[in-house]
Amino acid sequence: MAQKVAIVGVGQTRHTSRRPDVNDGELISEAVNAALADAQLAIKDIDTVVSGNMDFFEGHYLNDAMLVDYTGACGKAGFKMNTGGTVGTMTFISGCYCVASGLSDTCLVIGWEKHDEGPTTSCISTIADPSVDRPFTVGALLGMALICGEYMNRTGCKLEHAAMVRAQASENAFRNPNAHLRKRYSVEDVLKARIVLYPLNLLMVCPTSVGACAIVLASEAKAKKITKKPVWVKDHITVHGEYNGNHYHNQFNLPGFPRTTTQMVAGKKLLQRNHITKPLKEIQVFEMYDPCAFVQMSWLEDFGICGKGEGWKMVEKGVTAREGAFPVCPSGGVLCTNSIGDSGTVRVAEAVLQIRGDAGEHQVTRDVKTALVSGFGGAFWTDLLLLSRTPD
Amino acid sequence: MEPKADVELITQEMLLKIPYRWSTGEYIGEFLQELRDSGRIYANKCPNCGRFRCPPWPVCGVCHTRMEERGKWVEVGPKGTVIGFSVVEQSFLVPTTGDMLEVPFSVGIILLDGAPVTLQHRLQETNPDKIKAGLRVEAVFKPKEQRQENIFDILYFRTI
Amino acid sequence: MPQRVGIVAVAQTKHEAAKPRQHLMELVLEVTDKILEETGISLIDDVDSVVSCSQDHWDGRTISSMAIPDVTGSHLKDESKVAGDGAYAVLYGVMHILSGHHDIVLVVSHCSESQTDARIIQNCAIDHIYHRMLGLDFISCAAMQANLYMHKYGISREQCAKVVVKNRGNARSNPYAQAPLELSVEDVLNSKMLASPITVLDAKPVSDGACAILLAKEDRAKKLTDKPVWIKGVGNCYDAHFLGDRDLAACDSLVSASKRAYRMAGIASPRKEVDLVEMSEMFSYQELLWMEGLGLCGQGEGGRLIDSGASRMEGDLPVNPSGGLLSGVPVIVAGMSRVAEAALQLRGECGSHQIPGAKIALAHGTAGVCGQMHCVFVLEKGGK
Amino acid sequence: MGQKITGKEPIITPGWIIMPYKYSVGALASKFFVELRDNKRIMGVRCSECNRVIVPPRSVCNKCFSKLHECVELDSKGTLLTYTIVHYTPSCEWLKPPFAYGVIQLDGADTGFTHVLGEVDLENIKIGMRVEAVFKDKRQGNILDIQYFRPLASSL
Repeated sequence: MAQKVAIVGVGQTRHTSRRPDVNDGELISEAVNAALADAQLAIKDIDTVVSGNMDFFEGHYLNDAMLVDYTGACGKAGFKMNTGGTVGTMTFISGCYCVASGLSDTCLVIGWEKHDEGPTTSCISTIADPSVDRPFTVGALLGMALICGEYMNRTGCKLEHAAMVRAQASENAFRNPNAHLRKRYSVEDVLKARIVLYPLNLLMVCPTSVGACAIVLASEAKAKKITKKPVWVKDHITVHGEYNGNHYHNQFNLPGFPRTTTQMVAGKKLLQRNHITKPLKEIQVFEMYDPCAFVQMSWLEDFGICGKGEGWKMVEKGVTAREGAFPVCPSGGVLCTNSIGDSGTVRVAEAVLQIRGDAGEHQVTRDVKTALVSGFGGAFWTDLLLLSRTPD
Repeated sequence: MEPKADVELITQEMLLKIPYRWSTGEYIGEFLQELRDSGRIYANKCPNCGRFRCPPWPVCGVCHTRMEERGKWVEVGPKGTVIGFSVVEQSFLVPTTGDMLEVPFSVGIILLDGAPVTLQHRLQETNPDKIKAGLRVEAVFKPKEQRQENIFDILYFRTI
Repeated sequence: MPQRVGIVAVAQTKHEAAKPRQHLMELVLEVTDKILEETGISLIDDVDSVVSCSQDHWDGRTISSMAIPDVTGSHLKDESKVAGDGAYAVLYGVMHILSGHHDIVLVVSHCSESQTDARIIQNCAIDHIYHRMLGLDFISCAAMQANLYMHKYGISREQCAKVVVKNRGNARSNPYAQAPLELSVEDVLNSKMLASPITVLDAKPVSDGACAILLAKEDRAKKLTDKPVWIKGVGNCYDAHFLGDRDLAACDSLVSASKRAYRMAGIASPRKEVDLVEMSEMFSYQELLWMEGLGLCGQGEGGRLIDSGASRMEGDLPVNPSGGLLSGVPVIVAGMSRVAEAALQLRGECGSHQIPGAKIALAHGTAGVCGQMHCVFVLEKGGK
Repeated sequence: MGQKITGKEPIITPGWIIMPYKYSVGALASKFFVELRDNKRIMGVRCSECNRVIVPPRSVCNKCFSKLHECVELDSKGTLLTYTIVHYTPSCEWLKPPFAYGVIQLDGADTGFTHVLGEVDLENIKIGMRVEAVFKDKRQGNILDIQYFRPLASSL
């Protein structure tokens, strides 16, 4: 049946708000070279190149074809994924399919975004149907603001808890040289920030960053020749959903229709089929795609990591801190670094570093054997991946 | 990696401007036509799972059943209850016009009277302290002669 | 050995110059409805994953697949979008099954070219640092490729025009084709010049439409249909982007892509083994050049091939019996509809454009300027 | 699908996508544009691995993936590899049909350079003809600082 898939190299650029010194292709090639160096491979050893980002952010159509000089894809197989916020994890998953299907032995996965070149919020606003809800769509933040209000109403979570999440993320990002926003903030600092979309303030939402991340995947046979420290893709699940831009039905408890999120479905299925009954024990780190400070708490519940209404309590008790019992986003997460096309890919790369013990200053204190990674995007869609130090 | 001080770094500005004529199709199109002609808001129901959609939709997004056809659409609103909202304080470029958004701009998810269905639309009230889940609101239409078969034939929802 | 991947059902809209009455999701609904009708499956219960191909610039919508999850029954399941061309969505669907992750995959594609302006969108696919300001688009770039190819190998405009006459003529028996026409070589030569040597009739017309294909793992496919079509081989490849970096009179990436597909399919001499070709020729010269890239004639022999009549419906290697892209198929949908047409041939369901006895077919998709990336499928007739 | 409302005009939402972009060209392309603007010089880059001179210059070789930085000044003369005469209005406003594009191999370069042809009798453009770059008087540091390529007097 399916080939096992190993991650044999990861590489990312540092993330920042602007990179006027490089064009988008050059940004990509920095990450590609870093990943190849990590895997101790040359571009000739790669047979497939898959890349992903969102077209309007930089205004390019078919940019995978346009940037082949820099991705190294010239003469190789490959294609581009294009699924919104999930594109980073989805591109990684597509690389997994390339290897698992037996069609590729080695696959280079590239996620990237150069948000300093285009009007990000305007681009995201065009996800909405042009005839129905586009006039009311304000980037990705509006949906975030709506579900954050819902979470507070439902569980008693307060603004302070979101501020705790952000303050903790800033501590982690401070230790991560590749993170974008590395300034440390106290809970009070976060609460004082300017409101962007009520109830969210500037520090509670993700920034727009410039960066790229590349990952080298290999089949089992190849991986064993390439590296002594492969990280294995144990399982992955994609749960997208109906178009809900104009109604957000699934995010609210409506009369007769209880709230059903993609996180709930993805978490339940993935944990169940991998026989994980005590996720807080069996998983040692969670690199979650957390585009705003509330969702880290809300989605810990939805993914089934903790019980309903317990997400914000975990944060309050420090469980999710880097040195806590269940570290979430020790990299600083999307809250501190968000170049959308690589936000998901970076989550995978960071989880790999944690499993290998190569995360340096932001290495968690627990020994990481199994890591959970999530991607988020589109109409509240979810990708969820389980990575492991061992293949079985 | 850092740009050297002695190198002039060039940037090139380009304005992308693409025209579109988006088809609204049978369902959304008739919904917009009703807004213009009768000032009525319609929703339709999934005969299988009972979910409603506003605007009416051809297929249920949850169970992939054909939703009810034109003759069976139900009128919803114009009154409703806010269940979620946000007030946009930071302006951004509106991609469909190229202009900056006038802020504050208030958006609500409105549970419309008549069916368990929500519609996302603009709220007249822009003070976040005066909006909360549970607030009763009502659609305000443009004068009939100014309506253009688009979603802004409803100007906004005002607090009752 | 992994199980083979089978095509269980295919569906297309009639391709039209404009479809102003249908929302993009209604275009896709039309084809998913046909799949359901033919197979009796439930999208919600039976389909494991949905792969789509559409494009943000054409649709005027970031995450263009946002338009269609409802009509493809994607709620709470694996749904993803591949960029480029529909052929890559089919490829990705095949991977879903070969990897053992999924058993039944729905692939769909849609595009409405008529709702916007192709020149602007294609210009966005041109390198932004040195070339975009020059206003280049796929027609002007292709015209330069055509000129070089024709100059290098002495291919005449008449030979290119014969491709148009053949394909538009073939389209007369294809109910899905947009613009069947009975033409003469002179009609093509005398039609309005777009960019020399390409005239209006040498180019693919503006088109709207959608396509869907249901893929299944071997054992499931056999249960779902008596006439499965097996995906025997697939290959794809990128070429360089800058026109000046490439040998425009060759198509290196198509050569690599087709070799990979033949190797996987165990095809040693494609010219003998392949019964028909459905390819993505955006312009008439491309059918000749792509035939060379596919290894179905020698380098520079595309002109002689069309002269020989071999690629006609009654020839020994019919090319585009459906009428091809020149008869009107939307970009993005193009490669997927080639797979669909090839599958219909192998199922013997092409009616009056059926190639009798077809057992092995090639389907080809391409994306990018002057065929920068290609994806080739070898399909095999299955069943009793 | 659509037949039920046949007879009525379809309801269309007209609109735009309008977005401003600001592209960083990177250090190597910056050098190319600065040389073009200030000195009317066309720069290529050498890949010593492949022994090729690439123009317009990119910082990565698409054949061997080496990092490239060795700039080479090229002649502004070259040979026309291919061309087309365009009879429709393209996406940019400054080009009025009919006009011609060409791919030019500059002397000393191993790749082609795509640009507009000017001061040329459209009927008499030929593959293989010799051409030279004509620079704009007011140059701004972009590819349009080359106004076009025109035939060399000797090739007419």
